[in-house]
Order: sequence, then C-alpha cells, then structure tokens
Amino acid sequence: MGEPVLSVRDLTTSFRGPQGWTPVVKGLSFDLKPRETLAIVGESGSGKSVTALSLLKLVPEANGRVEGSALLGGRDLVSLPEAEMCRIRGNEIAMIFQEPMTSLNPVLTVGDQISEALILHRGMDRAAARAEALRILDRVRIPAARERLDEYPHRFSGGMRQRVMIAMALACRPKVLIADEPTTALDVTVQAQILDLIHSLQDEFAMGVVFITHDMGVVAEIADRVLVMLRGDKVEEGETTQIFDRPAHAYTRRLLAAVPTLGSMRGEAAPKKMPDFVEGDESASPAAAPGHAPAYHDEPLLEVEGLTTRFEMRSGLLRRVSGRVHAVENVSFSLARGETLSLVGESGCGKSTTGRSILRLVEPLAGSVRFEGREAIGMGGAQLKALRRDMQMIFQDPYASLNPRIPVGRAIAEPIVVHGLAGRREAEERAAGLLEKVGLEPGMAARLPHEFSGGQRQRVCIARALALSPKLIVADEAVSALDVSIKAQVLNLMLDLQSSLGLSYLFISHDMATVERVSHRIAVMYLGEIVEIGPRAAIIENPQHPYTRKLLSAVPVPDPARRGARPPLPAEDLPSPVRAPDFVPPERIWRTVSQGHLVQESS
Amino acid sequence: MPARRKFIIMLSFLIRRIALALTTGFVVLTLVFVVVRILPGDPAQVILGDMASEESLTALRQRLGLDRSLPAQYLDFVGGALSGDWGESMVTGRPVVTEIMTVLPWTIELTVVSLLLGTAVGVPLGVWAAVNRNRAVDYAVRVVSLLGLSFPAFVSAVILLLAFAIQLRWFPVISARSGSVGAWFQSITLPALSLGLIMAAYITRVTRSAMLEVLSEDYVRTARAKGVPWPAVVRRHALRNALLPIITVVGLFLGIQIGNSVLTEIVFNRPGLGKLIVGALNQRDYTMLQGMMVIYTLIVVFVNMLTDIAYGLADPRVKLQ
Amino acid sequence: MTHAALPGAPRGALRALVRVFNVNKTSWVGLSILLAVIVIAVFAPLFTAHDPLAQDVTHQLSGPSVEHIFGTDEYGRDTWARLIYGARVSLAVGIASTVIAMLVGSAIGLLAGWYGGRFDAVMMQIMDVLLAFPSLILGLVIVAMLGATTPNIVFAIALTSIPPFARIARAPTIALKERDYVEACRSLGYSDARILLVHILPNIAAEIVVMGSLWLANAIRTEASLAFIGLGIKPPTPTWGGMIRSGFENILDSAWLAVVPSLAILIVIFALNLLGDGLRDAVDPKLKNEV
Amino acid sequence: MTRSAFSAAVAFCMLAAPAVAQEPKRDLVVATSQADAGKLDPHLASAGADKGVLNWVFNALVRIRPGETSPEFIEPDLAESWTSSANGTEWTFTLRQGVECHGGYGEFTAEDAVYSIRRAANKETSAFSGDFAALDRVEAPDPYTVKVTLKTPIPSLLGLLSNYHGGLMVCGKAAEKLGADFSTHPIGTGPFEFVEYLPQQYIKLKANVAYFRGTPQLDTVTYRYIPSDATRDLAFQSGEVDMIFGRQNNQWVERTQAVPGAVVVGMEPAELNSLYLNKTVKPLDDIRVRQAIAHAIDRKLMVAFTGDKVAREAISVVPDGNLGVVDAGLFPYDPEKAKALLAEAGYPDGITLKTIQSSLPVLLKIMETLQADLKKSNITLDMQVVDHPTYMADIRKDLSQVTLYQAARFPVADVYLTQFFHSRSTVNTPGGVVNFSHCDAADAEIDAAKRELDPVKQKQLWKTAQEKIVADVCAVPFSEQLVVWAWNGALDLGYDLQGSLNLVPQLTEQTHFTK
Repeated sequence: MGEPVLSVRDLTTSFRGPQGWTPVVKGLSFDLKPRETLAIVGESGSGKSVTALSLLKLVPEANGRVEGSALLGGRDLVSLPEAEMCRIRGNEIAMIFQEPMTSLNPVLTVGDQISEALILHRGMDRAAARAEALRILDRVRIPAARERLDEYPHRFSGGMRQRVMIAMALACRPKVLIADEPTTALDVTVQAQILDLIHSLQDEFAMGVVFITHDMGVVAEIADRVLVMLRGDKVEEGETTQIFDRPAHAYTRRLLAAVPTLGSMRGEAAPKKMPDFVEGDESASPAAAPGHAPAYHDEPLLEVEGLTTRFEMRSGLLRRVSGRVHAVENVSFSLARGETLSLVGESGCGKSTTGRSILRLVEPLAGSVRFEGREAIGMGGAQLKALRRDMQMIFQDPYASLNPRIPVGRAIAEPIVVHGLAGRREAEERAAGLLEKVGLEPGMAARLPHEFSGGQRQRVCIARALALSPKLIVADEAVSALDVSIKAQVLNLMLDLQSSLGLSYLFISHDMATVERVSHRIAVMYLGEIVEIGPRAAIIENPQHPYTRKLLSAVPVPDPARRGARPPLPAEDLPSPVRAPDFVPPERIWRTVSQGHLVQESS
Repeated sequence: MPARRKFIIMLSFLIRRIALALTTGFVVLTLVFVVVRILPGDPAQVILGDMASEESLTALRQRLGLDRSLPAQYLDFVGGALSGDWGESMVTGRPVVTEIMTVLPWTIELTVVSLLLGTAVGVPLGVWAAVNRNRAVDYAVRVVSLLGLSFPAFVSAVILLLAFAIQLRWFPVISARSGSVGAWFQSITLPALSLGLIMAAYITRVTRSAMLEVLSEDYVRTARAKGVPWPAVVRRHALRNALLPIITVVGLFLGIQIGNSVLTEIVFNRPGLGKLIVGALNQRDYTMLQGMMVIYTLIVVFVNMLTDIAYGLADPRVKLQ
Repeated sequence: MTHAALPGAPRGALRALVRVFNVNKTSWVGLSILLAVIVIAVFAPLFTAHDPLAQDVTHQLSGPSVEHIFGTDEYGRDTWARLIYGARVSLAVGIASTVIAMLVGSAIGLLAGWYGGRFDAVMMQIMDVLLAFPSLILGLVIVAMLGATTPNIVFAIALTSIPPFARIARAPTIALKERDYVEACRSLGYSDARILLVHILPNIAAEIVVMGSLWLANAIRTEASLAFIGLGIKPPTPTWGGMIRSGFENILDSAWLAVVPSLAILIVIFALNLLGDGLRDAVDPKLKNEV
Repeated sequence: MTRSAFSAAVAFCMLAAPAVAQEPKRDLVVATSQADAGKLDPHLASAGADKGVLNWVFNALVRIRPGETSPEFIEPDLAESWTSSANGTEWTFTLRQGVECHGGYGEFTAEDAVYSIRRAANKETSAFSGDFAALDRVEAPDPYTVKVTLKTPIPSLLGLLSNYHGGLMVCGKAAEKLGADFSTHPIGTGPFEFVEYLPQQYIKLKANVAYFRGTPQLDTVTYRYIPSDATRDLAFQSGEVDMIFGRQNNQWVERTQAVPGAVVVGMEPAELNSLYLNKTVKPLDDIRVRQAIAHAIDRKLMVAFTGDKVAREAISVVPDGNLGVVDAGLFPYDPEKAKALLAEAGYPDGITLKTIQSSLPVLLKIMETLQADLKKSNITLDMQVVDHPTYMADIRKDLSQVTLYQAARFPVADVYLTQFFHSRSTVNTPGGVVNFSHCDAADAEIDAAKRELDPVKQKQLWKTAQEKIVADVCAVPFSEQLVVWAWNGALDLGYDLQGSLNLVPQLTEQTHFTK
C-alpha cells in the first residue's frame, strides 16, 4: 500500500470556554494509506468529529485552536494559511457529514452545488462543470440523474441527498475522504447502499477514507483499521479483526458488548436487558428476571382495528384534492398489558403516524382504537384528557422534545398539576422521585434541558411520561439518536419499568437489532400497511414477506468475518405512499404462518 | 418542474389572491364609508370657507348629497365603486381616479427606488456586521442603524437638502422635475436617499440577525469543506438563505411606507399619495378619502402578494398556496 | 430547606437576572442608561432650575448657552427642562402603547399561527387592512368615537402597531407548532391555552421584545403626529414627539430643537436595544452549542 | 450661532452662483404654502392661495388699485365708468371695448358680465352667493352696458363687484362649454392665461399678449405648491423660486432679509386675532369675568411673541385699516385688576375655561402664548386641540367657551361687525356665521349703518358699534398679523405694494425683472 497519504501527529484541538482553554482532542496521531479505510469510533464527546473538523481546519477560529501536524502530500494542513487551505479542501481532502437533510444548501440546485467545487478547483467553465457533475451523479447511482441535476435538495430523499453529498465530496477526486457519521441518519437499507457506494468509489479513486462512526456494525462492515477514542484520547488502534476479536482496552470491550446484535436473542423467550455499561465493571451483567409477563389472557389493553390516516394534498385554483398521502392504511393489531409490540419499517412507512393516530395527535380518517375497551376515536374534551393520562409518548429527539426554557423538574411536575393529581408542591416532590426512578439525581430538577446530555434528557422525557402513571407508552424511535452505551442504559431502564410497573410499550423503531432485544411481538410496516406481524422470534428467524427479509438482510453485523456476505442492494427510494384522489386500496389477503404470525400475501 | 406547470401554479395562485383581495376590498369599502362619516368636521364648511353662512352650507350639503340617508348614500357609493365610478373629489371636483392616478407613479417611483437603495445599503452592512459579530464593526453598524431608526425622516431630509442642494448645489431643492434621465436622477436621488436610509436601518438589523442564524447552518460548513473561499460562502451560500426574513421585512415596510412617506413628499416637494390623503383629510373630502383608502388596502394586499411570490423565488421549498 | 426557600426566592431571581445580564455584558450598559433616563425623568426638578412651561419672549429661539444648555424654543422655554419633563409623558405613552401592541399583536399572531386555516387567513387579512389604514385616520375615528383622552392616545398608537407584532409572532408559532415538545405537550393532555402561554410564548418572546424596543421610537413619534389631529397630549405639557414636530418648523433657524429630542429617543431605544439583545443572548437555549 | 453659520453658508452659495444673466429674466416662479390647488373656479375658490392666482387670470368690473386693499382705491377695470341712482339701488356700468377672452373665446361683453354676476349669485355655482342676497336683477341692455338692480341699498356694491371673491368675471362661453372642466381650466381676461396644472406641483401661466392694458413683461409665471416652510425657504435661497409666501415671525423675516438681494414685505390686510367669549355660558355670562379676561391679556406681549415686524397691537374689534375702524379703547393690561374682578365675581381662585383649539401651528402657537399669559391672572385654558376641520365644525356648533379666531374680511367695518357681532350671525342658528360670542350689543347700530348713505354718519354708527361691543366684552382683540412675502430684489412688481386682499401680491402687465 506504500506511503501514507495522510499522516497526523500530536493533533490537539482546544476550545476556549469560561474556564479557559480545554483540549477536546489530545495529541492524536495516526496514518492513513491510500485505499485504506480507517474507522474512528467513539461516543458523543469523544472528540471524533472535532478531529475531522480539525483536519479540514473548519474549527471556528474565534474560540478554537488546533496544534500538532497533519501532513497531506507533504504539506502540513495545521499550519497552512486559510487561502491555501481553500485550495485543498474539497480538492485533495473532502468531507461528508452526518445530516444529509441540513448539509445541502436548500436554495441551490444539486447540479450547482456539485459544479461549484469543479469550477473552483478544476478551473472548469460552467458547461464543463455541469457535464462533469452529471457524470458524477450517475456515478453515485442517482436514477434519472440528467433530470435531477436541476432540482433542489428538498425534492430528494435522505439517502439520495447523502449520495449528492458524496458526489459533491468526490467531484475533484480527493486523496482523502473524511466521512463523519454519514449513515447514522439513514434507514438500514439505505445505509447499506451508501456503504457499498463509498466502498466501490474508494477503490476506483484510490482514496484513503477516515470513517467516523459510533456504530460497531458499520465498522465491522467497512473498516480496515479501527481507532477507538474516549474523551479526546486514542485508547486503542488496530486492524479491524483484531479489535473485534481481541479488544485490548476495557472501553473497547464495553463498547462492543453494548451493541445489540441481530440474532443474538435466538432462543430467548422474553426481552432481555443489555449488559450494563459501567466503567470498571467489565463483566456483562445479565438481565434481571422480568417481574410482569404480558397478560395475553386478559382483555387486551389496546385494540386497533382498520386504522386509516390520510393527508390530503390540494392544488389548483379551487384547492381541490389532487392526491392523498396514505400514511396509515387499514392497520389492525392488539397489545396486551405488559407487552411490547414493535412497529418497524423505514422512513415514511407510517409507523410514527400510527403511533400519533392512536394518541389522537393526528386525527385518523377511519378505524377504531379501543383502550381498555373504550373507543378513543371521537372522544373529546375531558374524556380525551383522561385518556391521555393512560397513554404517553416518548419522542425520538430528546433535544427537541423538551421545552428549552423550562427546568426539567417543572416539566415533569407540570402534567401532574395539570391533571389535578396533586398540588404544585407535592407534584414537585413526585417529580424528584421520578427523576430518581429514571436514574437521575433529584437535585437536578432545577436545571434546564440544555444542561443535560442526550441520554439524560431522554430519561427526563421518560420520567415526564411516567408522571401520569400511564398504562401504555408509545416510544417513537426513543433510543435511535442515542450513543450505544446510553442506548443500552435507556433500554434497560425501559425494560425495568415494564417489569416493575407492568407497562405496555408500542415501540416504534427502524433499528432491527434493538427491536429484537426489547420486543415480545413485531409488526413490519411498509407503505402505511402492516405486511407482517408475529412473535419476535418468528419474524426474526422466519421472515416471510420479501420486505421483511430485505430489512433484515440490510442490518450491518458487527462481525468483520461476515463482511461482504450480503448481496448489494439496488439504489432506489422507497415507493411513495401518495395516491390519486380516487385510489381505492386493494383488498389484502393474509396468510397464517404459525400461531400469531400473519403475513400479507404480495399481490 | 416544466415551465408550463409552473405558470399554471402561479396563475392559479394569482387568481386566488386577487379574489381574496376583492373580498377584502369590499369589506374595506364598507368600513371606509362608515369611518369617513364618523369623522368630525364638515366638507361643506371646508369647501365654502369660513365666511359661509349656515344657509349656504345647507345648500351645499344638499348638492353633495350629504343630506340623504346613510343607506342611500352607501348604496350609491358601493354601486358606483363596483361600476368603477369613484366619483369626483368634493373639493376640487376632479375625478378621484384621475387624482390618484396622477400622483401614484410618483409614490411608486419613490418607494421602489428608496427600497432598492435601502436594500443595497442595508444588506451588505447587515452581512458585514454579522460576519464580524461582537467586533467593533458590528457595534458601529448597530449604532448607525439605530440612528437611522430614531431620527425622523424630515430631519434627515432637511440635512440632505442643506448639504447637497444648498452647500454643494448638486441637486435642486424642488425635486419634482421630469424629462430627461439626468433630470429624473436629480429629482429622485435626495428623496430616495432620505427614505432609503431609514429602510436601510431596518434591513441592516434584519439581515444581521438572519445571517447570524444562517452562518451556523450545516450547509455553510459543507460549502467551506468544499473549499469555497469565505467571501463566496457568505455571498453565495449564506446570504441567499437569509433572504426570507429580509423579504418579510421589506414587504412589511413597503406596505407601511407607501402610506407614510408624506413628510418626505412634503419636504422634497414631490407629488404623492401621502400628500393627497393628508389633503383629503384636512378638507374632509369624503369621496377622495374613500377612494384613497381602498387604494391603500389594495396596495397592501398587492405588496403581500409580491412578498409571497418573492418567497417562492427565493426559496424553492416554499410553495405558493 | 423549605424555611430557606422563601427569603431565598427573590435573591435567586435577582441572581438569575445578573446571570442573564452577564451573558452579554453590554446589557449592563443598556440598563444603566435606561435607569439614568428614568431617574432624570422622575426627579426632573432636581436636574434643572427652569420651569418647562415658563415662557419668555425675550429669549425666543436662543441658541445653547450656559443658562440654557440646549437653548430655548420659540416661546423662550428651556429645551433641557422640556426634554426631561417631557420624558415622563413620552416614555409612559410610548411604553404603554408598545406594550399593549405587543400583547395584543402577539396574541393574535399566536392564535392565528396555532389554529391556522381559515381563522389564520381572516386574522391576517384584518391585520392587512389595519396596516393599510393610515394612522391619522384611525386616530381621528378614535377621537370622534371615544374622545381625546390620554388612554385613547395610547389605544390609538397601540392599534396602529398591532399588525407588525402579529406578523412577528405568527411565523415562529407556526415553526414551533411542529416541534416535538409541543407535540409532547398535547400528548400530556395540556390545554391549548397552556401550551400557547407556557410553552410557545416564552420561546418567541425574545424576538417580540427586541422588535418592541425598536418600535418604541415609532410610538413616541406617533404621539406627535396624532397631536396634529387633536389626539395628543394637551398643551402646554411637553412631549418628545411634540418637541420634534414644532422643532421642525424652525429647523433652519434652530436645528437643535428637533435634533435634541431625536437624540433622546435614540439614546432610549439604544439602551432598550442593548437590553433586548442581551436578553435574547441570555435566554438562547443554546440548542446548537455542542461542537 | 447656528443662524450666523447658516447665513454664511447661504452667502457662500450666492457667491458661488454664476452671475451671468445679462438679459433680465422673463419667467417668474412663485411659491405658496398651500399643498395643492383647490377649485380653480373664481366663484368657488375660497382658499387664499387659489384666489391669488385666479386674480392674475381674471378681471372684475372694477378693481382696487394693485398694491392697495382699501375700497377707497377702487378704479375701473373691465368697466370704464359707472353711475348709480340716488337711493343706491340701480347701478349702470359701461364696459371697456375690445377685451378678448383667453383661448379664443371671443370678446368679453355685457352678456359675459351678466352671466358672471348671475353665476356668482347662484348658490349652486358659487360659494359667495350669500354676498349677493340684496341683488334683484342684472341685465345687459346693450353689449357694453350692464345694469344691476338691488332690492335694498348695501354699503359697498362696488366692493362686491371688485376683484375679490364673487366679483371676478368669467367668460360665459368658456364656462358653458367646459362645464365641470372649467374648474381646472380657468378662462378669463387677465394679464396671464392658464397653460397647465400638475397636481401637487404647480400651475403654469403664460402672458396674455392681447391683454387690454398691454402685453405683460413676464413671459411665464409658475405658481408652485410648496407646503414645507423649510423647503420653500431653501428653494428661495437657491434661487429656484423668485417669490415666496413667508412666515409670520421676526426670526424668519430677519433670516430671509439676510439673503442677498431679498426683499421682505409684511403687507395688508392684517388678520385680527381675537378671543371670542361665549356670553351665554357660565362663568362668562358675568361681565366682570369677561372684563377680567380683557384685562388679563397683554397685547404688547402677544405682539412681541411673533415680532413687531409682522404684527401690531389690535385697536378695535375690527381690523385696523378697515373702512370705519376706530380706536375703540381696549382694556389696559392689568393682571391685578383681572384677579380682583374675578374675586368680585365669586372666583377668588380663578377660573378654568374650556376651549376647542385648532392644531394649525399658526393658531396653536398664539393660543399657547395666550394660555401662559392668562395663567398669570389665574385663568386656566383647558385646551382641547383638534385638527382644523374639526375645529371649524365644532366652534360653529357652539362647543367652545372661548374661541381663538383669526380673520380678515373685505375691509369695510360692516362686514366684520355683521359676521362676528350681529345676533343674526350667531353660531348654531340658521343664519349663523361666526358670531361665537352670541353678541348682540350693537345690532341696531350695525343695521342702521347698512342703510345710512351718508359716509360720515355711517362711520359714526360703526364707531358707536365698536365701542359698545368692546364695552360688553364680546371679544378680546389683541393683535393683528401681517401677511409676509419675500421676493428676489430684481423683481419689480410695477407698483408699490401695501397689501393685497387676496393675500397674494397682484401680478400685473408691468411686473418684470430688472436683471
């Protein structure tokens, strides 16, 4: 492989805060060879993203400082002046970011955004740059690239946007590509496509890739070497197989242990807690035995039948309905007390809308939702308010689901007061208790949400949901945005609460490995419909519907030995759930595979 | 999107907005009729002057139709308005439409030019301040823009006249001249400067805060990672995204400004709607006031429509609803 | 703990305020200026030996001097005395009307943004019409129907200032409505009123307050233009707007008469602005501050 | 300080201006303070600025000599001569021959004169029909003779038919042909003819080459509407405007006089400022209270406020310079006496009077000074400031206890006395005009003077009337304000300007620039 293309020595990045300069990356050194993929793994705050920004000198100058050296083609990037750095960025070293939704400029066409780097670095004229941009769009396998060149980013799906980002980064054939969590925000099937793409382009362009991620499954899939970071320090570096098979550092071991692995629940009857992620304690502690088992023989807590939610799209002079989004189409299931039913599927499949329709946060068009035998659809006023005591929701983004201006203690106490369960003083005492229950200190009640980490905030959200002692919690991607270790803690908390309080969960997620860990039963959604539903083991081990199979096969496996085992997926978006106004959904035929395991016959 | 489809969307948007404007216009018509008659004061008195006796005033009121019942007057007024007959000014006897149309171009011209000027000054200043947040430049720009906000238009107008028309003699004092491009330039510059500087003050502030927001967006980082030099990042990537709030404020200002430039019109002695309406008010010229206020409403509605279209042009995500 | 909580609360509030101001040090400057202006206005007699109403024909339009630091007006009245006495009425009327416009405007904007649909369309259309009505005519109608009292002046100024505030409040409400935490509030069974007042309003308040600080200058000046149609403070009570207006008549002879009160307005809105900016920085939830 | 700096700046500008004009200018630009033209129909125009410009376009049968305001100076205009019957009810005018109407509308004949007078007397077409109440018939026995018959004799028929208000003569054919458009296309016989009108900008006139007194020496006259005082001043300083309407205070006069070559004139008719006291309401129904007010107003101070260059003390309830005015012995300024009178009337702590006041700066300033002045005698004015049209309407509805009013009338004492002090003119009555005081102290004398044909006896009656009104304190007159104009010294009006009834200097065929 020869000389390293990028050679980093003693990279130290510090930020100025109220207490002076604080180093965030501490003396990091590594080499990157051409065609090599180096994964930098770590959790939030480990300094992995700052490392990437430091290499491109994108750390804000006003309060950031980069020291050390980073040699690229004989030049030290760290000491290069801004003007020269501009000629290198996007040209010799390029970067793609985590959030494809916000990383593209919404007011420029994708063609313009790709051409820009070509015009800047290759001195092309507009026409030549455009032609080249088209070629690259083809290269990143965007269907109908010629038409899409002049479209704006908002008309692209997340996966397609990430392809555009890649096209943009690779337009000038850089020697080094830094990919900062490029697939974290994407659905599993799309993630698999993007990883394939990066891999094939890397070969073609002979690039070195620095791949920053927290997902060990992804690491196993693509990395040649792995560098593990913890709080700004490199704790371990080595070949991928070596890291996975013989992790030297305790932190690495814990990290690996915390990753839910699809198929690891084979033979387990009930959901099982993750190994506790406690520093110093490396023995994975087994799960406590569940207190409550699902009460299948009682009347179900929740029965959903024929739930249908559609959104109208209007256009034209008279604002006539020109189409409908069939977000939820004839969905039926039931949920027992103490049971966890997972709704899985990809973005836009209607799983979130199903949850929100049940809670009446959106008004369903048809169907019935019976909660403890009472019909929830059509309830109003006081009844609805009472219903909402029993059904609570936890949202995906713990940053967005707390009011930034209200101390968490008050946020937890508020529903108690609003529902008249207690006076303010007592409510605040209860809030303190709830904080304790979710593993936070009662003294934190006075703090504002931004003073908490993501995992802590999600605990606050759970505490708030528990404040009304609900019977059902709809957890909408409640752990998807959390770091592995935090994710494990929050999941364990949820399982503990279920066993101690007998809660039922409607667990909405796109992460199959997590779903396997926590569910009693699983329902797979596709284009607004449930295509397969059944006990957890049946769905994971004996998937019947082609979509379920596709979903399962796309999940990265944290085992480098099994790399490349799965067939490449074609680059395509999910079909759209938008239908013509006169569309009548076809009758569906269900086939029973085994007891409780139903699958929709594909038409 | 094919051009034809775009055109149809735009057309149906326009038609719907115009229909809405007409409904509003009708409500305003009624409101205006009532309001005008609530005003204290008597047009007959103003027309005949202070020597008129009560008898001649009564006669004139009769002739103007002011003695008839309000419903009868209202029906007449609405009927006329709908058939395009706005009547004649009670004071000058000239048709209301003619009076308004003679001065409207002056007002539009002044508003548009000062708006362009305000934008041309305000946007770069706001960007400059945002890019240099909390440095001396930022503070200086903010103070200057506050100066523009707190000084009344006529004070700055007189200062401009003293400096450029009296001391330097570059421009005439009386700006209402027409004819050649040079003369037009001479006549528009100072008034547009006077109004434009105030607009610039507002626009500067909005641009600054919008830019601060946008500069922390992910796509700005993306652009830098592509190697786009900082000035181009600011111009091409950040500024275009900061346009929406700027358009909002410009639209709001445009609506307010068309009605409120009377002091500028007076000091620079330009014809304009502001002077016309103040005159009509001082003379209790009912017909004129009615026509003027309907025009004002239509202008505001029209400006809002323009704002919406500008939104659509500035941001491809905005759909014309 | 319960014992200490009671006396501790105001101190805690004060400390919170200090913390707020320390985020943006310039807020202190703004606060000091504003306090100084208020002190001077309230204790005006201590800051001048002149009677703001005393006319003196022998000193008409005299320029700044030791005796009259900002000169005299056309009645020979001391400009400085009128300025500091005038601060009382001008600030009271300006602040009262701006606050009312802020409250009503934000309420309309909040409700329109929250409920959307037809209600939104109608409310915004009403705002447009209000915006189109020249303030002089609105003022005249108010005089005719309600009479020319000081509360009505405040009302008239507030009325003309409502539409901008409604618009400023509406846009972020629409944005916040989509936020998860608002959705969470609904799922917790909170009433609309509670969500709007406790969970949305505080998050858009900073924008509105900053706008309000800019609008104050307008309100102070509008008092003067309403005086022209009889809806103003009765003479001879001095007001800043009135001083600017009559100063304009003598602008070629005695420019200071219009400039001095304009500068006073500048100083006040500058101070308010520093405060407002500070407030905005302080309550910024720093959602984006992780690197 | 600032002023001297300013004058220096102005002087600098004047020096910098190129002094090349060898040929005298032939185009005049005049600026008025009005914002726009009202009706340009001489029988409908009531605003001074409109009447002024119409006087350059129209003639009357007789005119007051340019530069004068008193009816004593009446001289022939379109009529060469006139005679009247002994009882003063029949008047015969002989017209000048060969007078051409503007715009090719033919010769001005007795038909046109009869048309004009009937038009002016018709309340449908004229704002001045009330003045012609005594008119019985008007006929044209031949093309150059006009015969006017009155129902009763009136003090000044010649005044009525002079170049003021309804006396202006329109060309009948033009008025008929243009109809409603006539009010934007005035057609007369005067030295200048109408060219164009641009709203809110100007009226342009050109010389009437066929003018019967000779071709005017100016080619064009532009009459500009410049409502901003500052702008008008600056335009005058920059030389863009040759003649401007001025402001009524000494500061303005002094500053404008400092402009090199500028001529500033305070001219007649003076407008009389009086405070009218409503005798019918408490506490003003007590004459001691009214006397107290009269003693409380310092006329010297009121003059000093605007300045002696533009104002003078009032001498009677009728403006100085009117035919028949006398020094009526106004009350001397004596605040102590005022307080004593108030105490005597039962108001030892003073009184508060409600007044409706126009927000027009000219009036408001006087009232604010008056307010401070009266305060010294414990009289408080509770001023309700309203806009001018509201003020005009409200004071006529009798809503104000005391009313400040500023006016000039046709300068014969009869007009002022009748409109302001005759009980027939009491406000809020069918014949009401501007008798805000409900004054009836001298009805008999005023009526007798109207019928009296002997000028000496007539003047005696007017004298008694004035003295009675002053004694009854219907009104407290305090100052008179002159109309101020300034012009470029190179302009020669062609006559000596003492005043102009229309408040705008008359332009004649003689008016020209000397350089």
